[in-house]
Amino acid sequence: MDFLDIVSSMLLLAGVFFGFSGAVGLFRFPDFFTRVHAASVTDSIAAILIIGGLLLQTSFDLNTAKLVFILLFLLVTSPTASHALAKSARHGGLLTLAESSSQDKQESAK
Amino acid sequence: MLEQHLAALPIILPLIAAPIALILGRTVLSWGFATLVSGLAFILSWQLLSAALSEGVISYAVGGWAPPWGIELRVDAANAFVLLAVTAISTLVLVYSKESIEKEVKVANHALFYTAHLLCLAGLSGILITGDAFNLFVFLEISSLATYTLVSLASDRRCLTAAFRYLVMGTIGATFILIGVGLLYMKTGTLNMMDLAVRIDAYDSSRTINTGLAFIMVGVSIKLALFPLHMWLPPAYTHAPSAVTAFLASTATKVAVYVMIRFIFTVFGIDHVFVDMGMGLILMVLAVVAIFKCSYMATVQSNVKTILAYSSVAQIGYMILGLSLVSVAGLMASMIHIFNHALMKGALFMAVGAVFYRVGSVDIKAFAGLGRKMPLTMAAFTIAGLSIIGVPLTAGFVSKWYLVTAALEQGNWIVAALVLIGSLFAIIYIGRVLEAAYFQKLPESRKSENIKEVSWLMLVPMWVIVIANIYFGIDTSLTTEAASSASEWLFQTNNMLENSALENNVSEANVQEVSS
Amino acid sequence: MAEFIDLVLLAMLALTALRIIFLKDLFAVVMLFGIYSFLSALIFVNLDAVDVAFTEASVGAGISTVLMLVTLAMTGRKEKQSTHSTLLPLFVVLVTGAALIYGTLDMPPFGHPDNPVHQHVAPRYIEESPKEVGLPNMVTSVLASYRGFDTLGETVVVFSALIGVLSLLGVRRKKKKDLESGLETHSVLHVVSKIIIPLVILFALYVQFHGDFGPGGGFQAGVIAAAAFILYALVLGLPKAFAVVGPKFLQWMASFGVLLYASVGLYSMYKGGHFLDYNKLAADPIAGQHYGIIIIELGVGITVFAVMLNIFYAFGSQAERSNVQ
Amino acid sequence: MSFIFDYYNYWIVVFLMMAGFYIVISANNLVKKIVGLNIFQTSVFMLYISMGKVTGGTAPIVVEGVTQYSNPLPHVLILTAIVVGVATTAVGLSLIVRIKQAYGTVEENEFENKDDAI
Repeated sequence: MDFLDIVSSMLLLAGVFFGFSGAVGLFRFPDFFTRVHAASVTDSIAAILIIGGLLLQTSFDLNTAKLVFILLFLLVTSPTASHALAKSARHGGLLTLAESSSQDKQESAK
Repeated sequence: MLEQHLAALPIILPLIAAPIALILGRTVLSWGFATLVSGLAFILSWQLLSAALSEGVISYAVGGWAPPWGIELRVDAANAFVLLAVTAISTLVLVYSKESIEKEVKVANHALFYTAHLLCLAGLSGILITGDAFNLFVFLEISSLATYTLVSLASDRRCLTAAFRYLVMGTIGATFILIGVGLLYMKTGTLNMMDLAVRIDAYDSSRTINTGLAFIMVGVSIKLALFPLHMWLPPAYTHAPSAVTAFLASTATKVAVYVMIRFIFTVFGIDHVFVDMGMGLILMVLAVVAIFKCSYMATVQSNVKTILAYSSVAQIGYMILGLSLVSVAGLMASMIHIFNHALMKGALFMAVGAVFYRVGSVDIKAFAGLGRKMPLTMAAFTIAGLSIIGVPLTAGFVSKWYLVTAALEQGNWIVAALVLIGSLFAIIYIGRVLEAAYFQKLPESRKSENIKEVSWLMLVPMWVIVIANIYFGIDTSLTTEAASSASEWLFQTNNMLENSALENNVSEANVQEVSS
Repeated sequence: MAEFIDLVLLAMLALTALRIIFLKDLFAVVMLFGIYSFLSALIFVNLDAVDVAFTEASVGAGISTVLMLVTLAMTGRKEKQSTHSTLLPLFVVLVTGAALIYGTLDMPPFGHPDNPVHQHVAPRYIEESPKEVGLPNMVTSVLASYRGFDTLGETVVVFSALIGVLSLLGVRRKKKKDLESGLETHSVLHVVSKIIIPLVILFALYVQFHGDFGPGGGFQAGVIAAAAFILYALVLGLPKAFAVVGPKFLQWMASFGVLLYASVGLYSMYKGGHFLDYNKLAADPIAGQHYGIIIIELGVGITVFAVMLNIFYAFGSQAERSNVQ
Repeated sequence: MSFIFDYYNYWIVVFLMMAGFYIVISANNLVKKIVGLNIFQTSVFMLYISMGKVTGGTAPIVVEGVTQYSNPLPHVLILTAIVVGVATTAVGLSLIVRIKQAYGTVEENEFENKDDAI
């Protein structure tokens, strides 16, 4: 096994780990905003790691360029999508966990 | 040059005309253009029929690629005959639709209506002419999408749910056909119908082929509204604009019947379908039930369009009945009835549309006293109605005559008797409308309304079809010649295929002997 | 390995389908359908159908899902409890399924090179098409040349869909100008979409003209280009998008694409060949095939782009109107 | 065992088709019906693509040194069918929008009650 192969498979494994932990977070976190947070942050790092791992498998040809483009595209779009999601949730009146619990307290104090 | 491309032109012409009609945009322009194109298609299909009658089969390789690699268009007496009926009705309905549509469809949608009509015509011609099983699916979808659009153009909200139900059923049917074609392709490796036919015989009793046959049959049965898969038809025909109903009732289901005939006779072979799979009995029972159940349903409706829609399902039963007799005479009766029924239903729905144009309702009560007020329209309705019943000297009599003769030829007295009893129901449901029109008085409340005869633009196409009903009831030479050569041709191909399949088997056996 | 991936993906598909049956939240149903489409696109890649995967991902998971979401915005996201009996549908489905399983028992085994499918018509496409048509991508050769008539039909199907949607929904400009449309307060979205949209259009052009050599072609390119404009309309609002390409212009474009395709056929008839016989377009048959395929793919791309965008306009303006009320 | 490996692909595809078909005919909500129709059709596409696969083959794009290609014909057919599918979906959905406007509901049993029979 080549040195590059070992590095690349480690990157891939790390990427899979982050992707998987993001998915777990998506299921286990308590409210919308923490879930978006888990999914978006881990998504970006997973994309970098996985595409980085794949880049090492190419032989610097057209495929390398395509992968770099995909990476750039993902780095721009996926945080934007999370931002848009969170913002429209906010716009729709959804409260974070802290806000809603403090609101509950105020209501119970009354 | 024209002669060389005769087989392709009836499809290409309306296909190209549809986007142009959309660009024209204005009501009158797109109407005139669509009518002109449809008329040209009619002339072409007339020439095509005479060419097919004299030359036999006309094969046209699209793109210059020989079948089975390219798509083949294949014209014979049978599909040229149905095509003639489709283009003729389409042209007459287009002439008729100008005023009818002005009343029933929003002005903004007129150009879209004519575009959709042309697309539907192109789709139906494509289904008839193509010789490629998958290409048939594509044209089926063109015509179906155009049909859903046409049905949903009416102003009553119920047309929307009718169109939606039609869309769901139609798509299920098309998907079933897709599955069936896929299974056949999987076993044979080809999509060309003639090639399929030759190769299917090598796999005669394969379970995959039989399943494919079953799926295609069910899919086509949905499209042709064979009982009990007809549930989409009555609401769609009732709530569509009148001109659309007149067009669809006399063409769309007939084309689907032809597709069934084509698959049975030229792809699978009679022995396979009727002897090995026993489809004959299933079809015959379904046809008889359709005739009685739906004729009965027709007698208890109050909406005249619904009455005629149920009558259509019953009449489709007659066509399938002729088919299921498995004889040249039975098939010929089916072919004649496809043609004649197009004439009857076209005239009836046009007359009903004319009543709607003046009275604004097609309830049976609205017909009261119309015999005096709209004499020409009601006379047209009467003659076409007599034709449905099967009174001598009308086209309907000819088809019933051939059907009964075909049944008697096989000594099948029961079927012959059932056909005649079925006609009694037609007397009841047509009679109810006629009774209202001629023997009831116009209600006092409507005396003040100005109900009068419709204009010649609606009357002329209506009466052309009515006269055709009488003409083909007296002079049967054209219909019988075309239908008999069509059905003989279908049986011939079937036999030819079986022979060639035998030869193939023999030659394959020889090869195996040599190799072993 | 390929079989293993296949098995896992199919299992995921089965789970998705089962979940869709029982879910009552339509929003989730539609998102799951998008996932279903993506998963099937992955399966298509795994089964070597790259062109199909591309189309499924852009059409099934992209356009269809977007249209369903817009519809949900107007019709509500909860499915009500059905009063229908589920026994009859279950019976019908079981019978149909049993018939299909019965049919599979005589099927040729999966992936076997000796299957009839690989023996009869296809070998000519695989062996001869690079010479006869001169393109490395056999799918494009078969699609555009051998079965060019199917593709014309398919373009017309797309066109008919436009006719249907226009007659049902229509595209009318709004009268109220002050209505807040688009996502005007989202400055991040504005900046990002300004960067992304030109790139997406560039990519669409690449897919359009690279379809002869790799996966791609008119359909995928048309859908991707439409997606770029849909993004624009979503971020900046329909009126601004109408100012770029208006609905009336798109109608003409859709018609023009179909006519462009058909005119290639007519020209080859004029040149003495059959309809869509590209060999006759130039002195050298291979060059003729090239010209023919480039032009008809362009026609397909134009029609698909115009139709998809116009359908989105129709749904979008309908949604805005229902919001106003 | 090889019997199962030869056919498991087809069997799962049949299951998926029937799941879609079941949604179409049992769903009461029209949007869900359309989703079901799409699942039904997508699964049929998988049936076609499965039969085009050759084990050990590659995508049907000419590459130096490759001799075994998968069958391009099913791919072409399914490209066509996908586009047909989205066309039907678009028309179906716009019908749903109009039904909602006309009846105020998209549940089949609710608008059926709002009109007389037929």
